[in-house]
Amino acid sequence: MELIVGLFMQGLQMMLVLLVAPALVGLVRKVHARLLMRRGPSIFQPYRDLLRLTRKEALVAKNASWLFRVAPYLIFSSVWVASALVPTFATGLIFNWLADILAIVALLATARFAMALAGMDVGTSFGGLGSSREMTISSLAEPAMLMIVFTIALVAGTTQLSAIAGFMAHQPVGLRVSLGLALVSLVIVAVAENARIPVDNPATHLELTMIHEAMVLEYSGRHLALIEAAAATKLLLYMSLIICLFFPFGVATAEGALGAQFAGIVIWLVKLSIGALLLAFGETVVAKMRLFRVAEFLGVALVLGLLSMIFLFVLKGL
Amino acid sequence: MGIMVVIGSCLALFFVLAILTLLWPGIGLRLSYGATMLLCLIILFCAASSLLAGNSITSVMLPIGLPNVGMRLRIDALSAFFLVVVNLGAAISSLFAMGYGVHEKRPGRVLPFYPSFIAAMNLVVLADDAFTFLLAWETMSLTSWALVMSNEEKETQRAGLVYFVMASFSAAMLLFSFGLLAGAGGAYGFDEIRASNPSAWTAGIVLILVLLGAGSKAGVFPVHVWLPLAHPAAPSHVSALMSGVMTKVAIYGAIRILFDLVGSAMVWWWAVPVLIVAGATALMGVLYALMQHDLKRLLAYHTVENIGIILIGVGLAIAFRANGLNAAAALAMSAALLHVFNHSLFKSLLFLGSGAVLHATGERDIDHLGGLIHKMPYTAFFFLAGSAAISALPPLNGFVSEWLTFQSILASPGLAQASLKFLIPVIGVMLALAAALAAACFVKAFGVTFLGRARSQAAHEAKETDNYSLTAMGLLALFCLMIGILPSFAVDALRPVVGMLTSGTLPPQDIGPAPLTLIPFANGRSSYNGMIIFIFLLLSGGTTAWFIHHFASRAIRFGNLWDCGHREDNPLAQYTAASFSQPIRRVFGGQVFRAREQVDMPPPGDSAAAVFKSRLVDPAWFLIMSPLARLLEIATSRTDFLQRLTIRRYLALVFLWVVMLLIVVAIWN
Amino acid sequence: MQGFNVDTSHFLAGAVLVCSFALLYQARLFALLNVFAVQSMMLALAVGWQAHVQQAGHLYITAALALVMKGMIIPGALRRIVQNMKIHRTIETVVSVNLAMLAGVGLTILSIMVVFPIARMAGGLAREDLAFALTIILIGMLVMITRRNAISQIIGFMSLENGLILAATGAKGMPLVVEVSVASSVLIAFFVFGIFIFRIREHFDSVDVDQLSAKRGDVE
Amino acid sequence: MTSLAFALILIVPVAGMVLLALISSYRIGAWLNVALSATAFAGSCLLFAVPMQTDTFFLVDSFNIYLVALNTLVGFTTSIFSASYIAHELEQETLTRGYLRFYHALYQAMMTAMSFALLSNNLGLMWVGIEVATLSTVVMVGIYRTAQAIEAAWKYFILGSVGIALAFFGTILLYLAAEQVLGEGAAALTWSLLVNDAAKFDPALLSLAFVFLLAGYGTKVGLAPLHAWLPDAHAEGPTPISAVLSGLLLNVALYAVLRIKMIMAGNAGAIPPGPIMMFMGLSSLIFAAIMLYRRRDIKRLFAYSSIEHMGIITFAFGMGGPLANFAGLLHMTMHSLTKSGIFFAVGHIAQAKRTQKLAGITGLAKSHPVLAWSLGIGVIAIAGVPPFGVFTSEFLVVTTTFVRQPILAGLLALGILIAFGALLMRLQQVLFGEPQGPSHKVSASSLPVLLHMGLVLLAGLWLPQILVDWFQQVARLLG
Repeated sequence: MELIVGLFMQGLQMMLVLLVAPALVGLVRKVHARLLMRRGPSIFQPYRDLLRLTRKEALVAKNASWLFRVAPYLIFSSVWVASALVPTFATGLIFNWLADILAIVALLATARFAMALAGMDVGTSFGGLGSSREMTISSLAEPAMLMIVFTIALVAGTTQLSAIAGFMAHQPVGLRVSLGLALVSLVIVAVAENARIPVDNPATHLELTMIHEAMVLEYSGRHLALIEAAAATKLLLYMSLIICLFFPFGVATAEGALGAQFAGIVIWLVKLSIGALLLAFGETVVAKMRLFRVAEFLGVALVLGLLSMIFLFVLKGL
Repeated sequence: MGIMVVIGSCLALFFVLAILTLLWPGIGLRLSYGATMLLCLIILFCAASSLLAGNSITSVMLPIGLPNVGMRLRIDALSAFFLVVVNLGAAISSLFAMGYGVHEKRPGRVLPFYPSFIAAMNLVVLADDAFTFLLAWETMSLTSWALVMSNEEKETQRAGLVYFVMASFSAAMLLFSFGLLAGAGGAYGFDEIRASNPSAWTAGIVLILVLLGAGSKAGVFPVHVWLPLAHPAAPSHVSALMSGVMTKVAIYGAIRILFDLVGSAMVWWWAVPVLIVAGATALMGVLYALMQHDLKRLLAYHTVENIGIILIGVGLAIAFRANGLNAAAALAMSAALLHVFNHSLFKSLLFLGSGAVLHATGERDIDHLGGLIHKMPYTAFFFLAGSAAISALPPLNGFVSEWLTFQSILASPGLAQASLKFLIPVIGVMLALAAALAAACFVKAFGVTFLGRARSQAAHEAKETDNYSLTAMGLLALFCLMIGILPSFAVDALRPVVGMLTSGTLPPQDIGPAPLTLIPFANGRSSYNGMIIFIFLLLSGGTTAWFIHHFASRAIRFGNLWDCGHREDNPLAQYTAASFSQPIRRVFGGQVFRAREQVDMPPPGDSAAAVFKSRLVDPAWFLIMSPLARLLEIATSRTDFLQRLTIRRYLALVFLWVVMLLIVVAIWN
Repeated sequence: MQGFNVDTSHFLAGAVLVCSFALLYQARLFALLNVFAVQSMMLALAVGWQAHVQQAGHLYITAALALVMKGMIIPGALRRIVQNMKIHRTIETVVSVNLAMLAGVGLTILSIMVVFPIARMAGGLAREDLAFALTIILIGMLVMITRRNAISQIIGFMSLENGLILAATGAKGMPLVVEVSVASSVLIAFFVFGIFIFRIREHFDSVDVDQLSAKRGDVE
Repeated sequence: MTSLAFALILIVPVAGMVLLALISSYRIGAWLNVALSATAFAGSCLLFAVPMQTDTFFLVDSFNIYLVALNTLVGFTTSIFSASYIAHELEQETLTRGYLRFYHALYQAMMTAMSFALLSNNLGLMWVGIEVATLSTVVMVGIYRTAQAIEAAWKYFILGSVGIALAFFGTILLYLAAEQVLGEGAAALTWSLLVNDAAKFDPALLSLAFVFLLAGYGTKVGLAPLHAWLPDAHAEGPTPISAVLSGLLLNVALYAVLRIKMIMAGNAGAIPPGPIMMFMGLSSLIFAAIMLYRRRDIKRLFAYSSIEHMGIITFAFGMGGPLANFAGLLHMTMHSLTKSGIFFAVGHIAQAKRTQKLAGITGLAKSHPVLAWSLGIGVIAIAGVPPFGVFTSEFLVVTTTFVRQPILAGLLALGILIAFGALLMRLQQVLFGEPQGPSHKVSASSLPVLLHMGLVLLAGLWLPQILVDWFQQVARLLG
C-alpha cells in the first residue's frame, strides 16, 4: 500500500515539476518585462510555444548524425530524472535515496555533455563556439558546487538531499555565516548553470555573446521543444535545490498527512514565485559580462565556498 | 598451489611464444596474438577465482634469480586483483590486435616483445622479493621501450630516449627503497621486509622514493614527462596496454610497498605529499590534455589525470588509516582500486578507438578529422561510451569511482589533523575541476574527431574497422556500462583486497533500501543506485519519445544546415581543437603553460590564409627537465678536452695523483 | 765497519739523487745525456757497493748492467739519434728550471715525510736510502712531465728506473727474478722506444711528443 | 694432473707461440691460435678437477680458479672471432702476413702472461706476468701503423711503463715490509705467506707499498685519472685486442690490486684501502659516464664504458662487506663477458660499414639485423638492464651501498644513469636511425657473441651454486 502511495507521490512530483517549469520561465519573463515597463507576454506563453514546437515538423541538417536526434531526448530525460530526485514540496520521497546531490549534479553534467556534442554535430562554427563556452563555464562552476556540497554535508552529515532538507527543516540552524556564503555562491553557480544574465542572455541570438542558444541553433520542432522544456526544468530544479537547502521550512514529509502535502505544494509554489521575482529583478539590474570575466565571477563563487568551509571549521572549533 | 603452477606455466609460455615469433617470423600474427589472448584469459580466470575466494595466499619459491634469495612468487588478494586488471586489459588488446596488428609494417619488431611485455607485467604483480620485482619491472620497461621503438617516425627517437632514461630513473629510486628496506644483510624477500618493521624515518624516505620511482612509471607530475611522448608512439594496442595497464602496475608497486611492506610504520603526514602530488597530477594532466590536438597524446595526458585521481584515493586511504578511521580508509581504498579497474577499461577502449581511427585515416591530428561518426558508426559509438565513462557521467563506471572518492573526501572532517582538514577539501575542489575539465576535453575530442564535417580527404574516405577490433571495443564498452550500473558487485569483489590493505571494509552492499544500491557508509549517509537511475533514464526518455511520436508530430525534413543563415561550405571553418580549448587556454594556460597565441593576418587585399599558432610548454619540462639537460650539456662540453690532452699532460695527471696519494699517506701517518 | 758501510751507501745514494737534480736543471740535450750517464755510473757504484756489503754476487750483474747499458750504450745511442734526426739541441721546458728545482725539493721533503714514520728497516737499506730512492723516482717523473721532447722523456723514465734499481738492490735478498725482470724491462723499454722513435721519425719530422696530438683520435 | 693443467695453460701456448712466429700461412696460424687457446681453456677446466693447492710459486684458490677459466674462455672465443676478423683485414690489406705472424705469436704471449699472473703465488712473478701482457698488447695496438695507432701505442707505452715502474717500486716496498717478518728471499714475496702474517708488518711501510701498487696496477685497470691510455688503445688497435684488453687485462690488473687489498685487510695499522678505492672507482665512473656523451668513435665509446664499469667494480670492492664483494666479483665476470661480446659485434659492424665513426653507423636494424640484434643485446646488457647478469650485480651494489652510504649510492646511481643515457642515445641512432654509407656483407662468426650473451643472460637468471660458493669464499677473504 505505502509503496503505491510512495510511487504516487513520486509521480506527482515529477508531473508537478514538468507542469510548473514553463510557468516559472513565463513568470520570470513577465516580471522582467514589467520591470522594463513593458506588458510582456502572458505567464502561460511558454506552454503555447512548447505545444507549437511539438506540432511542427523537425528540420534536420542533411549531415546530422543520429546523435543529433537522440540528444534532445537524452537531455530531457536526464534533467527530468535529476529533478525527480530533488525534494520539492516533500522530503523522503521513495526515489530520493536513489542518488545524492553529487549524482544530481552529474546527471545535469550528462545533459550538458549531450548538448555540447549536439552543438558540434552539424559542424557549424556557432555550434562549436557554444559548446566550447558552455563546457568552459560549467567546468568552472563545478568546483564551486562541490565546495557548497561539502559545506552542507559538513553541517548535515550527509549528501542525501532529502535528508539534508529534513535536517535543515527540523532544527534551528541559525544564521551561520558559512551558510550565508554558501547560499551566495550557490546562487552564482545556479545563474551560470542556467545561462542567465550576467553569464549568458537567454533572450538574445546575438552571435558573439550567446552560449546556450548557440548550441541549439540548428534545432527546431519537437527537438527544440524538448530542449526548451529541459532548460525550464533545470531552472526549476536549481530553484528547488536552493529552497530545500536554505529555506526548507514548511516542507512536508512523504508519509505526512494529505493536507500537509497540499500545504507543502502551496508553500513551494510561493517560494518559487518569490525566487522568480528575485531572479527577474537581478537580471534587470545587472548587465551581461564579457566571457572572460565569467571566470572571475565563478572564481568568486569558489572562494566564497572555500570561505564558508573554513568558517565552518572555525565555528565547529576544528 | 595449483593456481600458481598454471599461472607460472602461462608466463613461461609467453616467453616461449616470444622466442618462437623471434626465430620464426613467418608465424601468423593472428595466431600469435590469439595465443597471447588465450594465455591472458587463463591467468585472468585463475586470478579472478582466487580473488573471489577471498584473501587466500599462495606462494612459491623458484631456485632461480638471486642466489640464496631465489625467485619468490606470491598471490594474495592485492596481486590477484591486479592480475585481473592486467590480464583483462591484455586479453582485450590482443583481441583488438588480431585485427589491427595485421596491418603492422614490421611485425618482427612487435611480435616478440608483445607477449614478453605482458608476461613482465604479470611477473611484477606476482613478485614476492625485491630482486624479482625489479627484474620484472625493468623487463617491463625494456620490452615496452622496444615496442615504442618499433614505430619509425622521427620523434620516436627522442620519445624512446626520454622514456628509457626516466624508466631507469624510477628503477633506481625503487632500488634505493628496497636497499633501505632490505638492510645491509640483504634480506630481499618481501616477508623478511614485512617482518622487519622499519623505523619512521626509513619509512618516510621510502615513501618519497616510491613517489618518485613508482610515480614516474605511473606518470605522476612532474616526473610524467616521458608518458605523453612514449605512449602515443607505440602501436595503438600497445598504447592501450601501456596507458591502461602498465601505469596500474606502477600503482600496484606503490600500494604494495606503502601499505603492505612498510604499512606498519604509516603515519598521517604521508598523506600530505601524496595528496598534493595527486591533486597537481590530476589537474595538470587534464589541463594539458585540453591543449592537445594529437588524439593519442591527449589520451596519454588523460592517463596522467586519472593516475592523479587514483592517487587521491590512495592518499585519503593513508590519511584515514593512519587515523584509525578504518571504514573511511576502506572507502577511499575501494574508490582508488575501483578507479584503477575502471580506468584500465575505458582508457584501453579509448586508445583502441584512436587506433581504429588512426588505421582508417592515417591521422592522429584531430584537426584533420571530423565527421567520422558517419563513416565508422560503431567505432564512434564505442568511443562515445568511453568518453562518457572517463568524463564521470552516470550511469557509466567512471562516475561510480569518482563518486566514491568524493564520498571519502566528505568523510575527512573526522580526521584529527587540522592540516588535513583544510587540505583535503581543496584536493576535492581540484578533483571536481579535473572531472569537469575532462568532460570538456572529451566533448572536444569526440566532437572534433567524429562529429561535424570531414576536414580532410583521409577523413572523408575513412572505412569502418574490422570485426576483431569492434568486438574488443564493444566488450570494453559493455564492461564500462556493467560496472556503472552494478557497482555494488565490483565493490563487494574488492572487499578482501581492501580488508587486507586497510583492516576495514565497506558495509555489505545488500543493506541498501533496494538491491544493487551502493552504500559507502553503514550509517546510510548517502547512497547511489546506478541500475535504477539507468532504468529511470531509459523509461523517461522512452516514454517522452513515445508520447511525442504519438500525440505530436513525428514529421521530419532534411535540409541544409542553417547556421544563422551563414552559408559556409568550407569544413575548415568548423571549430577545431585549438579554437575549442581557447577559452580554457586563456583562463589557465597563460600562467601554467606559458601559452602564447600568435595570429598572422595577411594584409588587406591579400587572399592568403591567416595563420594561427599557439605554443605552450609543459612546466615539468621548463622547470626540471631542460635545466638538467643543460647541466649535462655543460658538463660534457667542459670535460671533453680530457680526451685530447698531450701524453705529457696525462703523465702529469698520473704524477699528481701519486703525489696526492703520498700526501694522504703522510697525513695518515 | 757497519757504520762505514751504511755511510758509504748513503753517500752513493745521495750522489745519484744529486744527479737527478742535475737532470732537472739541465736545459740542453747533450748535457742531459751526459748527466744521465753520470747518474747511471753513480748507480753502478752504489749497486756494486751493495753487492759487496751484502756479499750478493748477482748484484754485480745489475751493477755492470747499469754501468754498461745506461752509463754508455744508451746515452751514446741517443746522442746518435739526436744527431741523425737533427733534433733541436735545447729542450723547451714547460716550467722554469727554478720552479722545477723547487718542486724537486718539495718532493724530497714529501718522500722523507712518508718514509720516516716507518718504525724499523731491515737489511742493508736504511730509511734515508729509501727516501732517496723515492725522491729519485718522483724526480724522474717530474723530468718526464716538465720536458717537451721525447728524448728527455726517455731520460726521465730511465732515471726513474735508476731509482728503482737503487731501492731494489738495497732490499736485501730480493729474489734474482726481480733484477732479471728489471733488466729485461729496461731492455724491452729501450727496444720498444727505439722502434717507436724510428716509426715516429717515419711519420713526423720531429720526436716532439706534442706534435702527435694532431693525430690524436676521436676528432671529426 | 695439476702439472698437466699447468702445462696446458702455460707451457703449450709458449711452445705454440714460437711455432706461430714461424708459420707464414695466416689461415693455419689463425686456426693454430684457436687450437692453442682451446687447449689453454681445456687446461683451466682441468684445474676444477684437481684439489686447490698452493706452493711457493703457484697457487690455485677459489678466487683465481674461476678467473683463469674466464680468461681462457674469453681468450678462446676471441681467437675464434679474431680468425674471421683477421681474414677480412687481409682482404682489406690493412694488415700484411708478416705482421700477422707477429700478431698471433703476441696473442699467445699475452694470454699466457695473463694466466701466469693469475696463477702465480709470488707477487714478483705476478708483476712480471702483467707487465709482459701489457707490453705485448702495446705492440699489437700499434700494429696498424697508422698515425693514430702509433699515437695510441706510444701513449699506452709511456703510461704503461710508468705504471710498471710504480708497481715494481710498490713490490719492493712490500718485500721490505715482509722481509722483517718472513726473512729474506722468495718467502717475503709469497702471497699466501704474506696474507697470513700481514698483521705483523710495519703499517707505514705497508701503506706506502699499497699507494704505489695501487697507482701502478691502477694504471692497468684504467681508473681515472690513470686511464688516459685506455680509450685510444681500444680504439686504434685491432678489435680482438680491444676485446681482450677490456675483457681480460683490466680484470687481471684489478685482480692484482685485490690480492694486495687482502694483505692490507690483515693489517690494522695500515692505511685503509677501502675509501681510496671507493673514491677512485666513483670518480672513474662519473668521469667516464660524462665522457661517453661526446664520443664519435664507436670503439672509444665502449672503451669509456669499460672505464665506467671498472669504476663500479673498484667501488664495490672498496665498499667491502660480503654483499658488495660478491657483487664486485659478479660484475667483474659479467663485464668481461659482455664487453668482449660487444667488441665482437662492433668489430664486424666496423668492417661492414667500413668505418668506426658513429656518425657513419646508423640504421643497422634495417641493413644488418643480426649485427643489430647482437649489438643491441650487448648494450642493453652492459647498461644494466635485466634479465642480464650486469643488472644483478648492479642491483646488489646499489642496494647494499644505499644502506651504508646513501650519498655515495646516489652518486653511483647518478653515474650509472648518465652512462645509461649516453649509451642508449648512441644505440638508438645506431640501430634505428636511417641507414647510410656503405653496407657490405660480412662473414661474421656469431658463435662467440651468442655464447657470451647466452652466459650473461643465464647468469642474470640463475647462478650455479658452486660459483656462488667461490664468490662467497673470496668475498669473505676480501673482508
